[in-house]
Parts: sequence; structure tokens; C-alpha cells
Amino acid sequence: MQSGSFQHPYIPNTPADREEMLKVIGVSSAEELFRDIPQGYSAPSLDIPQALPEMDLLRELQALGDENRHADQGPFFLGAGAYRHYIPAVVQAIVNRGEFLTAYTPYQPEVSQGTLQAAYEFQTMVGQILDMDVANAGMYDGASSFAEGALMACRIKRRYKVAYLDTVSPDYIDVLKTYTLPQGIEIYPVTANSTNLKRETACIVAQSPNFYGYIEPLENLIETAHSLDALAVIATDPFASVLFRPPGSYGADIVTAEGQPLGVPVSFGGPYVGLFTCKKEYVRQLPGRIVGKTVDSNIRTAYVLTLQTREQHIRREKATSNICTSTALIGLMTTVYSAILGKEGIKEVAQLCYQKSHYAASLIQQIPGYSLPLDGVFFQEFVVECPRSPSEINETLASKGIIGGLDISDRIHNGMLICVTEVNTRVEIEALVQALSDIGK
Amino acid sequence: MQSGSFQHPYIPNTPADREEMLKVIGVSSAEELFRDIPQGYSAPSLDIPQALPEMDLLRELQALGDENRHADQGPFFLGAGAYRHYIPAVVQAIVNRGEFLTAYTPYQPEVSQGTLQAAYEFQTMVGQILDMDVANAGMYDGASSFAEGALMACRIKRRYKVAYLDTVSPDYIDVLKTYTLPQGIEIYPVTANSTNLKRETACIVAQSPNFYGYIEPLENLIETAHSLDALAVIATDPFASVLFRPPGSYGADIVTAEGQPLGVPVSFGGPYVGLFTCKKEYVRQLPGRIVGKTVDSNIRTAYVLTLQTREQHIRREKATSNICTSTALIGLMTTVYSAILGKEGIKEVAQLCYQKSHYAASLIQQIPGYSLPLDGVFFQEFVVECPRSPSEINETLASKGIIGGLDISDRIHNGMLICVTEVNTRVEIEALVQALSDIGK
Amino acid sequence: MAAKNDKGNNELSLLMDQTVVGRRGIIMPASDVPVQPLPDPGLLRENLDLPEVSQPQVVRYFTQLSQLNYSIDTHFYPLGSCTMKYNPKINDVVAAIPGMSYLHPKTPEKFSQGALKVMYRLQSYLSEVTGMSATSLASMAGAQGELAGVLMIRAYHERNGDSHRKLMLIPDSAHGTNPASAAMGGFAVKAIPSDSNGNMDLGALKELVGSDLAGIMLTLPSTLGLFETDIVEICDVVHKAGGLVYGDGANMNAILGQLKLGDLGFDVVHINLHKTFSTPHGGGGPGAGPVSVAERLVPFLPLPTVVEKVDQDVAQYSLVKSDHSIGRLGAFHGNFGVLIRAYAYIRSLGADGLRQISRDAVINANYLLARLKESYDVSYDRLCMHEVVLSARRQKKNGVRGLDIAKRLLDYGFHAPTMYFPLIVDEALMVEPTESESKETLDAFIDAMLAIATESENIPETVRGAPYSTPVSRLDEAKAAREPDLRWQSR
Amino acid sequence: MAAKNDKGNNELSLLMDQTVVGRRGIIMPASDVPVQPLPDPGLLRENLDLPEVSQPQVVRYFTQLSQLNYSIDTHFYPLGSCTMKYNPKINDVVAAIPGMSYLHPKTPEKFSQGALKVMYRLQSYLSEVTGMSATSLASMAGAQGELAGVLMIRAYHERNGDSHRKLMLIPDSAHGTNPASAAMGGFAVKAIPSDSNGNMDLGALKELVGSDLAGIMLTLPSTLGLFETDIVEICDVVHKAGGLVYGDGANMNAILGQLKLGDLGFDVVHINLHKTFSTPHGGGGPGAGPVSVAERLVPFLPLPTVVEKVDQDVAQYSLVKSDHSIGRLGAFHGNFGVLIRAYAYIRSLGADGLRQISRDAVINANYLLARLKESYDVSYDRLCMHEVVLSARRQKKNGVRGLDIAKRLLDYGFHAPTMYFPLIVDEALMVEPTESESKETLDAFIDAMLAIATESENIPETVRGAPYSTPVSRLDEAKAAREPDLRWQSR
Ligand SMILES: Cc1ncc(COP(=O)(O)O)c(C=O)c1O
Ligand SMILES: Cc1ncc(COP(=O)(O)O)c(C=O)c1O
Repeated sequence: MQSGSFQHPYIPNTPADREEMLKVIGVSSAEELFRDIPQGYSAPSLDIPQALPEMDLLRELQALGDENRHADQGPFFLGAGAYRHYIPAVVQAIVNRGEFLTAYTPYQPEVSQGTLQAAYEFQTMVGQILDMDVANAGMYDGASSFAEGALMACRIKRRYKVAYLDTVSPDYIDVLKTYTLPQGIEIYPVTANSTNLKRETACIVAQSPNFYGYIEPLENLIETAHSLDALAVIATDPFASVLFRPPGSYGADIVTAEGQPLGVPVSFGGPYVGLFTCKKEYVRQLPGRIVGKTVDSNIRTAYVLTLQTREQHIRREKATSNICTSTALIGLMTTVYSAILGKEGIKEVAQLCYQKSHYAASLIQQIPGYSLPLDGVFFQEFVVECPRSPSEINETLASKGIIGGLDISDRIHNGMLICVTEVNTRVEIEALVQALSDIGK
Repeated sequence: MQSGSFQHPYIPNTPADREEMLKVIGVSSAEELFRDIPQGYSAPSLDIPQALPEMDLLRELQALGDENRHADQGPFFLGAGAYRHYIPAVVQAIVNRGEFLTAYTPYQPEVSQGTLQAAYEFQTMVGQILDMDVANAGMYDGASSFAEGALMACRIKRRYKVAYLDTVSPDYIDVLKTYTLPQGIEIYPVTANSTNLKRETACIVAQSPNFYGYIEPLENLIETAHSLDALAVIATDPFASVLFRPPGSYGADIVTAEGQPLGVPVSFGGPYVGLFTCKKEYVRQLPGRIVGKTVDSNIRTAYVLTLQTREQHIRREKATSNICTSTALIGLMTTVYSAILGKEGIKEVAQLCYQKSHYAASLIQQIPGYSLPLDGVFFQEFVVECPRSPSEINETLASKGIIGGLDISDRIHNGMLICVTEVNTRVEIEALVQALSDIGK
Repeated sequence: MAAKNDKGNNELSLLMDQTVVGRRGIIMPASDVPVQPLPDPGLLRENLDLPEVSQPQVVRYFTQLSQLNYSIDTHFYPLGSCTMKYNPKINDVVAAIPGMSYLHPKTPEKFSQGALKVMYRLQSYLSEVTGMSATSLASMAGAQGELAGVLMIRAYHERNGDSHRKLMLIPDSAHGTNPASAAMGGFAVKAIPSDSNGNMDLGALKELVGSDLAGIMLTLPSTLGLFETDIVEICDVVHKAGGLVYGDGANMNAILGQLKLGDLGFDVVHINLHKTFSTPHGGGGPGAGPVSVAERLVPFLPLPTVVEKVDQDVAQYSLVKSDHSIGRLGAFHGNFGVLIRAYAYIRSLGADGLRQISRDAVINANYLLARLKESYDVSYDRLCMHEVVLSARRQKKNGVRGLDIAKRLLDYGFHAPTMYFPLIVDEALMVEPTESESKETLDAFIDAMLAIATESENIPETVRGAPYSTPVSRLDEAKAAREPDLRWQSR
Repeated sequence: MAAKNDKGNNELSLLMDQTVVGRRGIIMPASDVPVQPLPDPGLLRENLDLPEVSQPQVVRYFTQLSQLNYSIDTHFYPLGSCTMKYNPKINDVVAAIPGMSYLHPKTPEKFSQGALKVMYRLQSYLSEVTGMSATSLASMAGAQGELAGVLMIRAYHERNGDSHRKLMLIPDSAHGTNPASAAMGGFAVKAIPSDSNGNMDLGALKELVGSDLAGIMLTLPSTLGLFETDIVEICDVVHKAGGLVYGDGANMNAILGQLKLGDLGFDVVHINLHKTFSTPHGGGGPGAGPVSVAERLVPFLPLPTVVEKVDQDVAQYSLVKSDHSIGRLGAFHGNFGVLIRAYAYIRSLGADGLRQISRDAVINANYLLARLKESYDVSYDRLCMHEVVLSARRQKKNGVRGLDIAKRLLDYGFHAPTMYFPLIVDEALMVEPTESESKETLDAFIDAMLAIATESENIPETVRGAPYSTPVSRLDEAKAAREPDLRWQSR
């Protein structure tokens, strides 16, 4: 910063402006405005570096960025809940528009139709992709969406037990615990073939594709749940839902998903958007924001936040959730992405993920010492049992510029969870296979 | 591209749409619409690769980009007509707005006030920075702007000789020749101290800072020109004009400049914007587009393309220039840049360029074997006489990750033209000095 | 403006209604690997309906849609409790640096040191600003920060064998998320009334605290835009009763660098980065609601937090779980794209800049108060902090409600204030100017407010019918709730 | 919508009028080098007036300004002779790749191979599309391409000792830049009339060609949107008379992949990348106007061109000057940022896509013609190419001029067609839909045109007063020209 008095670019008023305003207010200094701060507490020291000029800030963050190895820097095979897909240029161009980016939650529908209609489109596309009756306008992320699904089931059934499959992502189970346990909800594990659920179980919760990437055969479990008047809350992946029969088609009552794969950068884990859908009959128990279609006083079609009596600002401690600020912009990203991909494009991407990951798996399981320990059908992610510790193998891969899969040896012996999507080229896949085979020797 | 019929994302209509439309038109196939193309000429082969998906295109161009060594990749000291300056984030954010980016020339002022008012701001800021009465809405680049300045002077004076200082950038002189010679204009060199100009000289043309980066003492030459009723056309640099007395202050009649330094990426040489200003009395001889202020039928202030009777679409072969599409968007960039920098910021940048380049020069001239062969005051660029061929030296610098100055040994013995602006850090400058000194040994 | 449709207006058709079979918005590459067999068709999905539209259509549709919005980039947004300040463009640029935005959350730590460093520093800055011991960045919005906070309070009491402490006190002026979060945390909620000065009623508080007290959730300055003058005593009462003090930091813009909540003895504070620290609100998120805590709550922080280990002058950063963490709030490490913007913001402002923010936010709000209090009622006759709660009580006599005034402002080119919040103020209009608006903008807003006050006297029906110049007029919200139409359906 | 100003409207004040002393939009770093002495103060500037505004103000001002524009991203822009098609967003992304946009033009060739490769390939594609021998990308707009073209014709004749060839023939329907460029190239210009079919009058042409003939500048399809049916003979006549044929390629969108101008014997063609190849027009540039030439003009190409040299399977690219180059047109290598977008566009479309462009552009125009010709006059009763020239002759009888219809379209949410060009059509309204508009958009436009035709019968005064719904109404253009006010002045 140049010397002299401090005039920050983000703060328009000048000393002269302030002086005039203070006069109108009738105080002689800004300090007087803070006179309610109790003695001894005001104007504390603030150990934060002085203002950094924009040019230097950009350089600093570019240098910090260079300390990271990002997912587009070479062959990369991590997934485990966050998936790389190609994001068409249109998505960023739209999402960066100030009118979307810098608007608040659409409390004034008359001047927020852009955000509102886009949210209605989001609800439409989410409903269509997940093949469910209704969707809300988005949750924080896939994991919290899943947890709120369980809470919603408990609310609907007024029961306080949740049965979960242990093939659900451990990260999701963690969040489920954070959300449910304080409310006195008991959660307990079951297998896909369980026929005995505990009495007073509100719902079964599961994930398909599961943590290991495999389609979970859930028909029986869901049937069992329904026979006990419990609900089925299933987390899925949007692209898997495009290729495979979606959970709703075999009876799921609440279907959630991480929306990130639909055009959202992996961005070190967030912001993402949780997709949340359910059967029509439960609409008034939905958490989060919902946009509905209506008309204005001139009978023009218009959109508005609706069913707000579920929400915290009206129902306070009785609200269906505490969500206020949610993820509208990320919802918009997925909406623009889905529109650009469209009916055919989205299927093509799902197919590419399937084809490429299966190609990779077919080659890897031919390498001596490597095998695919799990049965069933996977979508784009699969587990490899390695001849050695996956973390050691990953070290060697990294030295060759390859980022391998996730070490899940805590769950599967020498297990590595490998993800392949449409952005992985055949050359990259074969480089991984070659490297694994070299390491195996 | 996925197989099947070709439906391109940029072309909405489908085979079914086409069929309907052809029916309305009354032809049975699209080919019929091209029936006027003479026999034997239609539907030629087209040896152009098939459509590349967006994802692959981006990768191809990123790979091509990686084959380049760009100016922000390390210490970099090239200038010679294109200057690196820090471009605030706001500039791109505004310029990328579709409403500016994808509008046409504002022929319909009622729906183009955005472009038009921005152009008026551009004319204002250019006028203020170059300290001249009037500016047009921008030319193709600095060099063509300079050449058109000479043409304008010839038009005004109805004379066809142009005297130029040979310290003008050789690139500019080349363009001057391209533009003037075909019109039968004679151009001839003079020095800054010349007191004899040829009879019938329309103007003297010069550059300050000149090609070597030095402020050109032009008072006498301009006075001589005026005494012979010739004009003075001077090319300058916007930042030099901020720090030093601008050419208008010592009598220049037409002042031009390359607008690129004002917030425009170097972008391998273009697009840039030529600044073009003159004294008020010559306004009706200006080339290019001009925006004026007026009112609408409700007496609301509004802006419009004006003085169009100078232009090709009205005056055809008698127009003041053939310019039609110009550089509105780049003009907008410089406008937003100038607004963000503002009165103080723009001075600070000019000062930083001066300070840093003079620091570099002071260190370099202390290195044994190196000297500054030119006298006078430079702004941000200066010539160093090297102990060896500058191109050899540059090779060595490059091996150390430094891009040195421009080899101008064709004009000055072992001359290297070095540019230092606010983006060069002291560390970079000292790295250059160290490297030069190592090489000198 | 879009082409008029057959109804003579410019409603934009939904994408599904724009669909023409066969159109597409992008070409995806063909597969470059040998064909792999698909599984049993019984496992596969049969039909999927999504839009079929060309790329230019998508761009035009969303661009036109965007223009129907008010936003900070286009309008003054004096929305109380929302801190709608300027969102610097450079922050979007740094968040998009490939090394940041393409960084996968499961990337090994040694390959994500740059990002972890950003998180570590942001934790430190937030701890410093709040005067607390440690910070977790995991929560993805203010409300989730609140949940994290109350869960920490819960865990704290449980570890102390005080699991009976289930009462959470919350002032009646509080934001709705406070009671909702407390309930999600398994607490019973009781409201503390406000006194005639807009302060918490200290007497009532004293009566409510007891052995079942878990804590208090309060906002400082309060949601009335007022500084809680008895704050030292409030903390004292609560602490003495064995409760913890939760600070809702949504109003931090008023006190940045003027007061550290930790100094007052707050135990946990959440910070809305999408308010005070200027990350763009995006039409309703994403946000981030980091929680900063006093020493005794550090073991309970949600996971992850980033720690620094300096080894031979080289700092290494890693993600850790605190000993008795309340657990995970989301699948990964919080909303990194929001965190990096907040980091950039703090770096851009520096200590002096942060102080200047609160100073100017408070001057701006008091300036509005001073110039509007003749024409609008104000419930409490005192200086305000960063926002001012007006009441349309007087206008109501002419049949003009707060809502009407809010809508009429839209016609004047201003976003409306927050309406009917806090609930305890009749016809509340809550105005928060923020420091990033200039005096001229405030003057223009004041002029509009004064003009509307006059209109409310002279032509109240005009005000009641507002807005007139917006893309749509007042909506039939009852219809929306009565007959929920929540997505496009094929006809 | 902006706040209303004191005149009760929402004019946006100019930045200099928004200035408040002391405000600033950015902080620049302090100098990190020892202070250097400044020269003699007599050399230094004293005062400089520029805006003093804060960053949020700048963002809001320009964002609001932008919304006053129509643009391709928001509206159908049927502007004849302008090819306002969709500008793909990916092209802006690739142009901004740091390796491209931060590449300095004086970077040694070995460090700019990627950029040179892009240029080389684009040269080849353009040569292929036009059917010519070589291409230079140096010219920075169509008009500069024309200048380059006529200078090459001039240089060619001079080298052949034919420097007396100073006559350039140009059809009366030609774009204004053609004669203007010819004049800049030092040629005398004569106009060739058009015949009743909209073709060039062949008889007149034959009379005009003589030993002073330098060449002809023609546009194919013509600026009437019609294919010159005698084109083979025209070329023949000109060539036999010793002249060269200059093709103005601005209308290339009609014939992409359908016809190569080189096959017809054209000697030089300029191509408007900002039309046919979809680089965004930017409110009036930047553009690029590469010139492609037949064998005999190759030595005269403007500099630079890029050549490929393959050495042991490694291709090296370098910038060269052709032997008898007409010289430089700008300081560097042309508008690279535009070139790279055009390259990306051609790669995105491929051969089939390029062919589809012309096919659909021509279908779209003929569809408009077919549906509008009952309501508007058409001068030539034939199929059109990529654009259609209507005439408001009929409406003029009711006092409604082409201008009025154009302005009225703005109220319907469409940009106006090109008016009063070509000059030879009375009340011309030239409509170019391009291939990137859908049938539905064309139908909506047709509906508007038909509605306006009806209005012109029934309520002509309404049409004459249009537009009503635009940010400003009709302008006093005479005042603008009479009392030029070309910049802000301090008062
Ligand atoms: C006072 C207060 N507390 C809490 C919140 C909740 O924050 P968020 O919306 O990020 O969940 C808000 C948001 O409006 C608020 O104003
Ligand atoms: C037919 C024709 N020729 C030439 C030009 C000139 O091109 P530019 O505007 O790029 O100079 C135009 C531009 O409008 C045109 O339509």
C-alpha cells in the first residue's frame, strides 16, 4: 500500500464523507458510535498482516496453488465421493455472471426471478435425473443431504432408529452420526440381505453405487423396510442414476446424492450441492428451500420460495431443518451443466465412465498380483486388491506422475479404490496399468 | 463426436426443423438453395479435420499453450511496443460480460447505450491521459493509429510529404510506409534538431518515448514544423504521458499511442487498441468511429455514433479512413482499467515503472563490460550495450529461466533493449543483473 | 428483454418446453477404449427425460434469466442481517486458480500443502478476529456452524457428566436458525424477552438459568442492530450457572477489530464468511460458517482442522481430528472455494482495513438512522450498530405496511430491506447498508425512503400496489403453497 | 435498474461526475527498490484528471451499463452483412489460457511454437476454405484486409510494369469499406451498376474494363444476399482485361464448404473472422481480416506469415516476410486473441460442421424470405443466400419508413436489421439470421415483423414513434453532429 491515509478500494467513503455523516449523526467521532462496548474491551490489538495489494495477493495464491498437485496435472484416479468430469465452458460463463453470483437468497421474488426460475429448473432436472417426484432446491452437500434424509424419515415415522448398510461411505456415516445421535436416534448396521430390522426402525439408509463403487442390490432390503412401515433413504450418484435403474424405481422413498459430479469443480471438497428428493406425499417434510411456480397479480407465470412454513425463520425450533443459506449457485452450476449435456450428452458421459473404468479394471485384474476382490456390477469406481500396501504403491505411482486410487486397506486387504471417468484417456489408463504392473514385479 | 447424424451444438435446427422450413420455402432440399453456384464448382472437398469435442479442444490448446513461454513465467524484460502491467481482476470480469462481448457496433443507439456510454468514457479518459482536446473511439493498434495520424495530417494540409525521426520504432515506420506510400506520399527522415524540412511537408512524425525508451526532445522540431504550417504527429505511451509532460503540452497537433499498456493482455501482439487524439479544430478529419453525447426524444442524456459523414459507409471512397469494425472491446478494457487505477493509481504505476527500470539500469551500468550508450531521460525502457552479441546473451539468460531484452544490435552495437515495469520485482531485477554479470565475465 | 411470447409478455419458457428432439448443447468425445460389455439390461435405466437444447439457447436463456435479478453488482441491497457488501472480483479469480479449483479433496496431504496453508492461515485469522483459541472451517453455512456450536456445547457437558443440561436460552429477537439449530442439537429452547431498550431482559435471564442450563445463544450486536449493553453481566450469569455462551457471529461486520468476542468470555462463535468476509451469496449460497472456540471447547471441534508442524524450518500442514470431535459435518473439509475467498478478502483488507469496515458500516447505518428517524418510527431511541431496524407503524395507519414500503423501494431501484424480522418489532424494516456503499448511494436511498413516506401519506394505494417496474408484480404466494408446483411435468 | 437520479430517470452518471477526491479502485504495491532520482521537474507532468472511484462503484457502473445493450447472448440480432452468430464460450476460455494471453509478441520463436502452430494451422484452414494458395493473418479487421488486398493488387501490377493500372471497379451494391479501401490504396474507383435481377450488370462491366483496369472488388454472395450468377464470366472478363479479382469474404457464411472462391479464379479474398468464424464482435471490434491469395499474389502478402519447416520429423514454425511483401499492417502479428478463437471455432465445427453452417444459414434466410415476402416488398424475386434484403416501400405509403420498422422491432425484443444498405434498395431492411438461430426464434421474429406490418397499416403513428420500451427513445442525432460533445469536460 502506498503511504498516507488509508483509503481502501472496497470502502468508498473518504474522511470528508465521514465527517459530513458524523455531523448529521450528531457525534464527533466514529469512536463514539462504539461507546456501548464495555470499557476495557474496545479496540483490541489485531494481529493480522496489513493490506496486501491485489497484484501481490494473486501472486501469493498462484504460488500456493503451485504447491498443490491438482487433478488435471496428469493421470489421476481418485474419486471416493468427489468426481472429475469435464465442465463445459458455458457453465462458468453463466455462473460468473454478477447477477447470479452476487444476489441474495430470493426473498423478493419480484426482483429475483432469475435465481428462482433457475432453482425451479434445478428441481426439475434433479427430479428427472434421480427419477423422483420432488426435489428441494439443494442441500449443503451429498453427505449432509443423506443425513437429513434419515432425519426426515424419523420425523415422518416418529421413530428413532436408523439401519444402515456398512457399504455406505464412511464419511457419510460420520455425518449421519453427527446429525442423528444428538437427537437420540439410534443407528445400527445391517446387510443387504437382512430381513430382521429392529422394531421402531424409521428407515434403512444405503448407498448405491456404494462406497466401493458397486451397485447395491437393494430390492429386498427396501421391501423388508416397507413391510415394517419403515422408509428407504438411498444415496446415489447422478451419473449412475442415468445409466442404471435409479433407486426410486425399486422403491426408495427418499433419494439423495452429491450433485458435484454435475459440472462442479472438485475444489478441494467444496462447495458442492446435496441433491434431495422424495416421494410426493412427503413434500411438506422436506428440509431446505423449495421453489414453486405461481402467478403474479397480472397472471404472469412467476416463481417463489414456497412451503416456507417448514422453515426456521417461521417455525424456529420446530422447523424441518435449520438450513438458511444453502447452495443456490452450485445448484445453478449443475442446472446449466445438465442443460448443456442434455438428454443424450448425459447418457454419453455415463457410458464413457462405465466403459473406461471397466476397461481399466479388465486390464488391472490381468496383472499378476492384482485382483478385483468384490463381486457385482460397478459403475465407474472399483476396488483392487494390490500385492502390497496401496500407500506404498501410491508413493511409487506419484514418483511417476500418477496419482493412484484411495488407500482403503483399513477396510479391504491391500485395497485401493480406483476411479475412472470420461476425462481419463486410454493413454492415462494404460500408463497406470503399466506402472502397477512394474510395481507388482 | 458420437456417431450418427451430425447435430452440432452451435446449430440448433434439426433435420425435422429443416424439412419443415424447406417445405415452406418450396424446395425439396437444401442443395436446391445453392443452385446458382455454377456447375462444377459446388460442394468441393474440404480438407479440414472433423469436429473436435470441446473437452479435446481445450486439451489441445492447453498443450499448445504449454509450448509457449509466457511473460509471467519468470523474470521477463521484453517490451518494445507491448508492455506487461498488472491487470486488475475487475477488468476481465467486466469485459467478459456477454452484453459487452457479443454486441455489434452500436448502430441502434436505443439498445446500445452500454457500448456507447463506455466509448464516451474511453474518449474522455484517452483525452485526459494524453492531454488532448478530442479522441476518437479507438483504432486497430498503436502503429496503424500513428500511420493514420500522418494520413490525417496530409489530408488537413493537402500536402504529401512526411518527415520522420528515425528513433521511431521500426515496426511503426513499416506500417507508416504501408499506409502512406500507395497514396503517393513521400516520407523522409529528419533528426530532432533539423531546422530544414522539405517544402510541402504535411507533418513531422515522431515517437516519445522513442523506440529506445527515451523521452524525445521535440520542442524545437515541432516549432519548426509549425513555422512551416506543418503539423506534428507524435506517438507516445500512456504511462509516459502520465509521468512526463505529454506531447500536446509542447505543441503536438495529433497524438497517438498504443493503448495496450492500459489493462490489455500482451496476447502475442493483439488485439490492442490504437489511441488517437487531436486538437479540436481537426475533429472532422478524424479517422474511425466517434461517439457523441446528445439527448433522446424525452430529453434524457444519451450517446450515439456521430460525425458519421466522415465514414466509409456514407462517404465511401472519400471517407477519412476505411475503418469499420474497430476495437471497442479493447477500448472498454482500457476504460475499466483506467477507472480502477484512477487518478492516483495510474500515477503510482507510472512511478513504479520509472523507479524499477532506473534501478535496473543503475545496476547494469555498473557491471563491467556493460554500458548505457544513450543520453537523455528514459521512462521504463533503456538500451544496454553488451560485451557480446545480445542474442547469445539472451540464450544464456534463457537457460537460467530469464527472458532478456530485445536484441537491437542491428541499430546499436551489441544493443539490448530492456524493459522493466511494475510487475518486475526487485528479486527479478537482481537476478537479471547477476546473470548479466556472470555472462559478462 | 426477450421476444414477446404468445401471451404478449416475455416470460422465458422452461428448458423442457424449449426442447426439440435431437438438439444438443455439446459434443462429448467418442470412447477411446475397446467396447466393454454392459451388465444385465434389467439393471439399466430405460428412460430419462432431460432438455434437448442447443448451446446458444442455453446461453441466451440463462443470460436473460440473470437479468431478472437484483444483485450487489447492479444494485444497493440494504438487506438487514445479510451484510450484502461488495464481493471483490479478485477473490473469484484466486478461487479459480487451477491448483485450487481442480484440487481433489482426497489428494495426499503432501500434494495439497498450498490449500492446507490457506486453511491454516484462515483458521488463525478467524481465531484472532474473534479472540478465540481455535477454529474449524468445516461448517458449510452459518446454520451448520450453529449446529456444530451447540453440538460442542452438548459434548462438553456430556464429558463433564452434565448430560442433563438440555436447556438452551435464546433471545426472542434471535434469528430463526438459532432455535432450529438448538433443536437439531437435541436441546430444549426457551426464549428470553427483550427490554424496552432492545437489550436482553437481564431479570428474565436470571430467572431462566438453572441447573439444566446448557447455554445461551446470542447475537452481538443483536439482531436489532443494537449492542447488548449488559453483555459482560450476561456472560457472567450464564457462566456462573454452568452454561456456555454461544455467539452468533452473523453480525460481526459491526465489531471487526473493535471488540473480540473471546475477550468477553464467549465460548463459541460462528462466523458467516458469506456476510462479514464478503464471499458472494450466489442467490442463496454456498456459504461457510466456521466456528471459533475458547480453550475448553477445542477438543470438540468438528473435523477436520488443519495443524502446522514445523520441522527444521519447514512447515508441514495436515488435517486432523480433535480428540473428542463432534464429528464430520460434510464429506470433506468444508467449502474450500468459499474459504479461499475469505482468506483473500482478509489479506486484501489487512488489520487496518478490517477495522475500517466496522467503523464505516456503523457510520453508514447511523447516518441512515439519523436521516430517516423523522419519517419512520424507530423502536429504541439509541445509536445503532451496523444496521437499523425501522418500523412502518406510522405508515400502517394509512394502510401502508412494511411490506408495501419494501416493494415500493424496488420501483426506485433499490432492493428491499429485510421485512418482519426481528419478529418483536412491529412492521420491521431492517436496513443494513454495509461499509461498501458510498454516501451518495445512501443519500439516494434516503431520498427514496422519504419519497415513499410521503407517498404513504398522499397516495397510499400507489404504495400498496407496488412494485410496478419489476419483471413481475406481486406474486400469489398462497397459490404456490396451496397447490405446490415444484417442477416441470410433461403434459 | 439503477436508482433514479434527480431527473427522475436512471441515467448513469459519468465516472468523472461520480468522482470523490481520495477514492480509489485498487491498491498498487509500494516500490521495492531504492528510490531513484526523478529528472528535471520541467520534464514532468503537472496535472492529470482521472476518475477517483471505489472498486464497487466501478463494478456496478459497468455492469449496469452492460445491461443497456442488446447482444447475441441476450437477443436475436438479425443484422444483415454482420453474421451475428453465437460466440462459443469455450473460445474465450482458450484465448485466455495463460500460455496464450500472456505471451509477449517479441518472445523468441523457440518459446512461442504453440502460438505459431495455431497461426500456421489457421492459415492452412483459411486457404483451404477459400481455395487459395496462402494466407496472411496480419490484418486486424475486414477493412484492413481490403487495404492489404488492394495493395497486393497494386504491387502486383507494379512489379509487372503495369503501374498505370489504377482503376478499381466496385459494384454499386458494395459495402462502403470497399471503395474506401481502394482509395486508401491509391486507386480510382468506378461503380458497376446492378441489373434488375440484383446481379452485376455484365454489359456495364464490359464497357468499364480497359487497359487501366487494376481489378474488381466484389462480394460473393453480393451484399444483396444474392449469388452473382454470372460470376464465372465476370472473373473471365476481368482477367482477360488484365485485372485481378478481389473477393470481399464478409459473406462467406453463405458458401462455407459449398464453393471455394479460389476455384472461381479469385485472386485475393479477405475473411471476416468476427463474422463467419464467430469471434465476438465486442460492440465494434476487435476483429481480424486475414487475406488469402492465389499463387501469383503470394509474394506480396502482408507480413508476417508463419511457415513450417520439418526437420527430422520435428516441425519448426517461424514468422517470415514474403519476398515482395506490401509490408506491415500493425506493429506485431495481427490480432492473435481473435485468431485463436477462429482456430478453435474451425476445430469445433470440422468440415461437416462448416458445411452445415452455410446450409442452415441459407435455409434460415430463405425461410424468412418465404414467410415475409407477402407482407414486405422484395426487390428481386429469387431465392436468397444467407441474408434477405426486404424493402419497406409498401409501408412507406403509410408514412412508415424502414427506420421505423427497425425501431419498432426493438420493442418486440429483437435487434433491428441493417437499414438503408445496400444503398441501391429503397428502404432496405437487410436481415441475416445466421445458422445459430432456431426455427422458433425465426418464427417469433416473423410474427413480430408481420405484427409490425399490420401496425403500419392500422396504427402507423405508433410505429413511427417507436421504440418505447428501450432504455432510451429515439435520439437527436443531428444535435450530436451539430454540437459535438465528445468527452466529459470539467464544469
Ligand atoms: C443473525 C443470523 N444468524 C444466523 C444466520 C444463518 O446463517 P446461514 O444463512 O449461513 O445459515 C443468519 C443468516 O441470515 C443470520 O442473519
Ligand atoms: C460486406 C462487408 N465488407 C467489408 C466489411 C468490413 O469489415 P470490417 O468491419 O471488419 O472492417 C463489412 C463489415 O461490416 C461487410 O459487411
